[in-house]
Amino acid sequence: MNESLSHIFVDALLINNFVLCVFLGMCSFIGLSGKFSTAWRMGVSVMFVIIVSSILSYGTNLVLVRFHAEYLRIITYIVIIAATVQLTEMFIKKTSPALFRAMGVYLPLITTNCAVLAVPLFQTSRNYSFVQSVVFAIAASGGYTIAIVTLSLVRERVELSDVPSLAKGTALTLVLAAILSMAFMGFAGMGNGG
Amino acid sequence: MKPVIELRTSPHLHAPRSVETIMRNVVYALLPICAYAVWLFGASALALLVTTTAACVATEIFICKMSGRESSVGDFSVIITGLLLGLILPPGFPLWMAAVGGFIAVAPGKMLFGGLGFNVFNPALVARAFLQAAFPVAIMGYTPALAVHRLSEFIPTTFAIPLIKAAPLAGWIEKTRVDAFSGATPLMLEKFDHVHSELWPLLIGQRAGSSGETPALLIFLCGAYLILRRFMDWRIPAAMLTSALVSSAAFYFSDPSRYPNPFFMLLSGGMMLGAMFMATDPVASPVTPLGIWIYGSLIGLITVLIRLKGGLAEGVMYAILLANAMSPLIDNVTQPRSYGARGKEVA
Amino acid sequence: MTNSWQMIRLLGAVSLLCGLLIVGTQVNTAARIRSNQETIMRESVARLLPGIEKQIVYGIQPSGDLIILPGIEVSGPRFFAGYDAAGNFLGVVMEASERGYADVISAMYSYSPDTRTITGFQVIDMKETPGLGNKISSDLPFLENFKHLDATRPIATVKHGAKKNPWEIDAISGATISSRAVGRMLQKSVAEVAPVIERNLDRIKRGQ
Amino acid sequence: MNQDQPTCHSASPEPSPSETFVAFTAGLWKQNPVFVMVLGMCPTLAITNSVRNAIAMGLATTFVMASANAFISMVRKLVPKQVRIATYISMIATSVTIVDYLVKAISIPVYKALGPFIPLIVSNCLTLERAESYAGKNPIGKSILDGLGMGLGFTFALTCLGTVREVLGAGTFLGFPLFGSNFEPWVLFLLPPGGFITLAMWLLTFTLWRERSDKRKRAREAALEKPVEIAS
Amino acid sequence: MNWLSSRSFSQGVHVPEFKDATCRLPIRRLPFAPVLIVPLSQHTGAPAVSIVREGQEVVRGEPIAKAGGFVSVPMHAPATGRVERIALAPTARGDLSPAIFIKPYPGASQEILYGAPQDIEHMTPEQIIAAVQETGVVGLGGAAFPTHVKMKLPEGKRVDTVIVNGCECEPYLTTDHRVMVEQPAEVLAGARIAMKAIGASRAIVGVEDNKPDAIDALRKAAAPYTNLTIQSIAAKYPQGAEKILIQVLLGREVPSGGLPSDVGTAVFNVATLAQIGDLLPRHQGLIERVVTITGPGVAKPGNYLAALGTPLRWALEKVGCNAGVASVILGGPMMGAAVGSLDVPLTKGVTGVLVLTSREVNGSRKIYPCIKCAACVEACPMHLNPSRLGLLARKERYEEMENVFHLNDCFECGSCSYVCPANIPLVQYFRLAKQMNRKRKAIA
Ligand SMILES: Cc1cc2nc3c(=O)[nH]c(=O)nc-3n(C[C@H](O)[C@H](O)[C@H](O)COP(=O)(O)O)c2cc1C
Ligand SMILES: Cc1cc2nc3c(=O)[nH]c(=O)nc-3n(C[C@H](O)[C@H](O)[C@H](O)COP(=O)(O)O)c2cc1C
Ligand SMILES: Cc1cc2nc3c(=O)[nH]c(=O)nc-3n(C[C@H](O)[C@H](O)[C@H](O)COP(=O)(O)O)c2cc1C
Ligand SMILES: Cc1cc2nc3c(=O)[nH]c(=O)nc-3n(C[C@H](O)[C@H](O)[C@H](O)CO)c2cc1C
Ligand code: SF4
Ligand code: SF4
Ligand code: SF4
Ligand code: SF4
Ligand code: FES
Repeated sequence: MNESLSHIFVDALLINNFVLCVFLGMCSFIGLSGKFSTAWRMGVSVMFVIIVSSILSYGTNLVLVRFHAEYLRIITYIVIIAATVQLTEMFIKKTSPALFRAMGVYLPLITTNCAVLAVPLFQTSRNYSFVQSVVFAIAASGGYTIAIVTLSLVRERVELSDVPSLAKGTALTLVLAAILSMAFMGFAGMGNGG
Repeated sequence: MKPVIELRTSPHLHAPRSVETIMRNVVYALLPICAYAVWLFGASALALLVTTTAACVATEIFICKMSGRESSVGDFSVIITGLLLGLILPPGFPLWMAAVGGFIAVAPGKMLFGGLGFNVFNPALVARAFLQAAFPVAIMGYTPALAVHRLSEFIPTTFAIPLIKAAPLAGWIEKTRVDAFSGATPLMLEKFDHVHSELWPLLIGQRAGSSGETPALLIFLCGAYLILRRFMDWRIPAAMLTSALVSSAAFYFSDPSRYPNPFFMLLSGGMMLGAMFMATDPVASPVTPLGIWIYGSLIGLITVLIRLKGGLAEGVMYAILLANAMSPLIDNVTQPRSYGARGKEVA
Repeated sequence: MTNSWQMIRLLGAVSLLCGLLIVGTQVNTAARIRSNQETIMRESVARLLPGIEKQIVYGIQPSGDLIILPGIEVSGPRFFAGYDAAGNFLGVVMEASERGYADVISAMYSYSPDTRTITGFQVIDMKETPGLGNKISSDLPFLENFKHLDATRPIATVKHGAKKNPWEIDAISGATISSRAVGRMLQKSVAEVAPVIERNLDRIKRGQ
Repeated sequence: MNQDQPTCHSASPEPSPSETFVAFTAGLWKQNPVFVMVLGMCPTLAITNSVRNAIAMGLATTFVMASANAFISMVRKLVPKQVRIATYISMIATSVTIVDYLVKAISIPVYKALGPFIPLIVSNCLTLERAESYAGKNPIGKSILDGLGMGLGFTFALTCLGTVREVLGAGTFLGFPLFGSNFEPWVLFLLPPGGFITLAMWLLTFTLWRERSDKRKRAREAALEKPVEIAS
Repeated sequence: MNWLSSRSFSQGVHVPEFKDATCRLPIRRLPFAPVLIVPLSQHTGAPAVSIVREGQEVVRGEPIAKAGGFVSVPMHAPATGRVERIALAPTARGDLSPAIFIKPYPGASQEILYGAPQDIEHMTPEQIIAAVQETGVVGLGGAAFPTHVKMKLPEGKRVDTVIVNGCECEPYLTTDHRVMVEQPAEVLAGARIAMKAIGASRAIVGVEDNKPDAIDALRKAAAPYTNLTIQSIAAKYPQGAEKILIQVLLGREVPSGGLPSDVGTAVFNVATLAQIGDLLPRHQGLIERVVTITGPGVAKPGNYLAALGTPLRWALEKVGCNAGVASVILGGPMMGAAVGSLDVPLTKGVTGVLVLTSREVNGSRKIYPCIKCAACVEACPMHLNPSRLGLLARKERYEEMENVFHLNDCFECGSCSYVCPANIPLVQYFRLAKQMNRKRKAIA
């Protein structure tokens, strides 16, 4: 498909939001959305890693296709992601210890975040061009960030309420996610209606 | 003289208004709309309103009892939820589904968070979003206003048997002898068939739509009552309607042949009911002065985007729910600068 | 130093092992996968062109010329021509896709160049809402539209119950958007491919 | 992996060597990956709108976990600490690639239904978690059993979700209509919010159930303690 | 209503005033009580140190205690009589503190014999400040902060404008109103003394526009002086809070945690200045003050000049209390504290006594959860977010209240509690929170 860039962007950001509509990166979405400060750091880290690894995977895929070694895709993509995470961690540690203290714990978690691996897989299977891939990576990771940050703030507000003890915990978070996901259904069909 | 002295802390004066007063007045303001809805859509609308309200109240009583709390029905807020839920469903909506909606509104929509004041999302809209996703066909079964037998006969879908598909509406609509009714609301006609509607019927509610969303003028007046008595924040409807008007005018003037008249946008669908009674739910809206303006404008803008660019004909509900979700964020970034604060801001 | 050397050796060994396993699997399953895919395609085509015994995959080159493709793995602009046991030309099957309500809908449809009508339609892939949009693959009255859909005029989707002309599609009520998407995809695809077929009709009928 | 990560869903104490059986059953129930450890959420929510897909996804994951655990357990003594994660990930990715091809070879429709979620087993936190905390420390036999147990527990949970969603959302079970053609399906359950809601309901049910059984256990213990007190 | 010319501020609340009962009644003197109780700590700062013995005879106006340090003031005998004992007496806060009990002689002339004229024109600012301390005057606006301390500017600070606070925005109270009407010359004299002590070049008297007679009286008295301005401002609660008044009159904002002197101003209550203007030229001490005694429970409401130390019970008996008294409040209804005992004395900081009957007090209001109606946010003059502060307080997140939501800028004006439809005791929460934070810091 020759999708327009704006359509790719809106689609990955809102209509098919990675978290709320496609169910990617759920563990961190549920596990790390308790606090706003954690959530936005996770969001930023994920955005960074997704964009970098999307670019690297795009290049790698060209090589794999050239040598007809598509069967190595999964393994190379995960290695790229793990390496990106590792290098980012080392880089931040060297350049800004303060930032490392703030972000350090989140970085290793990104390797096992499905959303990160999904971006290169999707861009390959949809035959996106380089620019399309980058736009897709920005939008998809932005959608992840929007979702986790919104949920974290909603959860912080719910912290101040008198939630019955039985409902506290993951179940409540899931109900909030369900309502958010129902609200995101309003974006369905955006850009190709009427 | 040996007075019994009571030790209380300041302030010893209190403004006369209480939560109960506010909520009771909102119920009063909704009653004319309910009555008009029954006149427009008949016995089915009445049955619908009774069912949603009863389901909401029953759920609240049940949950209060289960959790050993004092019943909170006396604060009237659950009655608002019930009436509004009835008003935003199509008049012939199957009653069993409406009852499910009432349960959803109050159980997960409100009591799960701790009851009045603690819910993040508008309970009535949570229920409607649930129903729309669960029963998308039934919730699009609209019937015409002022159908002939409306007061003596129920719309057949009203008494659909639980869990069983409702019978199609076409036969009944033919019987009502309303000319050329296609089973679509003005917004659907505009969006899917590019049929424009007159503004006057929209103003007085003689059109298809959810049972209580159609009489824009009456809704405006009832809202104005609440605004004048200061039971409701005027800034939210003001911001929402202005931003909807401005953004749809921008579309309209970019291509008048393709996009509807901006005033059509204000008067059609649930815009007026949403602006006056649902976006204004204080519980789910921000508290900061700037935040309230942002919140209202955001709802107007998203509504217009969904209506004109999205896959659905109507977007008020989703717009309000999305803005509800954003309201903690809006609140946090618009904390007023406190008197004497030196540039240091709330994180 | 020896330590990292050991590590590299180990990683090398691991990679070799992994590589061997993967390549082994790939080699062993490749044929199976290809035949699976072919079966699916063939079944789809057969459903659209009953009585088909033989099919040829034509690729359309940028110049507008046709070439015969070796198999179904080669993607790009193409169509299938079907013949019965006696080698008589039955019609062509084309692919089309378009954004629907939730995501892209892709479908195949059969087209008869002689009568210039669409004679069948089948959804291959979609994410439309179950119970609403996904009826485009199963709703019998809707599929009835495509038994004889006039393609000489622009194909148009009309509201449910409003079909008056043979080139109109009667939409599914409650799923107008998905129905429209089907109309649009057929219109676009016919407009693109039908002229090419027309030009080469003789050659296709001969099966070359 | 970092030991002090915020969501370290680490498992309860390791089963003792004599109880090999426990390695298998733990994952099925007591340490159920979905209901207890809340791991592997993405496929749990995404691939459960039909029972068939849920089972297929569960089995694919089971295969990956068992084989990855086997590889890892084999090489665990050889791998130095620095490259442990890298080795584990490569081995998991290998298993996943194999499954990817196998599913494609078995059935294209199933492969399509599972979408990108088969390759994504690589980054499923459940897989790596078991690799690190179990297979990296235990002999091969037990590791395979653990992988199988966890995988089947995962399959069980997915099936639970899939059943609710398919029955309510489509009125069918494994494709067989249950209520006749007049049933009004609750489409919501097939849509994304339905995934969240169904999982929330299951978790609430489990919490209730566990609370009840805890209470009963405490009551039983209290009942047992009394005679002891009397005796002393 | 010339709302165009009237200045005011953006938030705050309009509270019913209830001032009609007393605002037109002239100040009357309350007779001496059989025993006057003079606490040694009637002000903010170190307690005074007694310089009399039990049994000693004192003359009205005689110093009976000396200042306990710089932030402290001396006490003077409110009546001629005998020191009965020096012992603990109940205070309005509910605890006990040392006080001098004086039994006035019933037959004494009660003339003030102490003091000698002094020529203020020729005194240096330092001398004036010392003299102000000797008068024992503290802030009569309610805070009872020693006035001479305010006049002594910290190194490097300069004050250009003295603000005279004649707002009296609290409902019921009319003390300052009557002082302005009856003693405008003393108020202005005090203002000029304050200007001289501080080195300010002008003074502005801010009076709310619900006291037109006070404005007239002051304008008339101020006619000869070019550097004294009388500014009428639109009535609104809590305009009298000094930070708000500074903002209204000068457009300056006192930084959080700062003092008025940080923005070149100093604020004095009209009654404070009236006392200085009256006492300083005669070098006498503060022995009485005007107190509004009012409320639905009072038979003869009015403004009474009461000797400091008059027990509350006696004062109430003199003005007559209706049956059904339910609550007695020292100060106004918005900020004043209910007292637990009628044996507490009237002190320098008491602006009014408000007696409420069970009708006002009972029908105690049901507390609902916060419905986020934003009424409190609209009301808070300090632009805080009482709604959020209240929610945080319920969850005992006191530190966050202070660090993120500016708890310490709250001056407990009560506007938020007043408007809250859910009847949440917000101010009470905030007091508790501040207390807990102080305790936590003290431990750390
Ligand atoms: C949850 C939900 C899912 C929907 N899914 C589809 C869909 O898959 N396809 C479609 O055409 N319309 C879908 N719609 C409805 C459309 O938005 C639109 O209202 C409908 O196409 C109008 O059709 P009608 O004019 O025939 O009633 C959905 C609506 C909702 C609320
Ligand atoms: C510890 C402390 C020190 C103060 N120091 C000064 C000062 O140096 N100069 C001054 O003008 N006011 C000073 N003040 C007085 C305050 O500015 C303010 O007038 C006093 O707290 C009473 O104000 P209120 O009645 O509005 O609460 C001080 C107050 C306190 C509590
Ligand atoms: C909420 C609030 C309201 C106040 N209202 C008045 C008032 O109406 N009149 C007044 O003189 N002081 C009022 N004050 C006290 C002033 O802030 C300030 O302390 C006083 O004017 C200083 O003068 P003083 O030290 O001479 O009393 C109020 C304080 C607060 C916190
Ligand atoms: C102006 C106003 C509007 C309201 N709108 C709604 C509404 O749209 N939906 C609803 O469930 N409750 C509404 N309520 C009632 C109440 O706030 C609601 O039940 C709370 O969300 C429950 O915590 C409204 C109340 C007021 C005062
Ligand atoms: S490691 Fe990451 S993906 Fe795994 S459970 Fe924790 S947050 Fe979820
Ligand atoms: S592998 Fe599992 S147990 Fe170990 S640190 Fe990571 S999440 Fe915790
Ligand atoms: S009491 Fe504090 S928070 Fe409440 S209005 Fe007054 S200053 Fe604001
Ligand atoms: S006034 Fe009361 S109910 Fe309203 S927002 Fe403030 S605290 Fe909440
Ligand atoms: S399964 Fe854990 S992030 Fe997707």
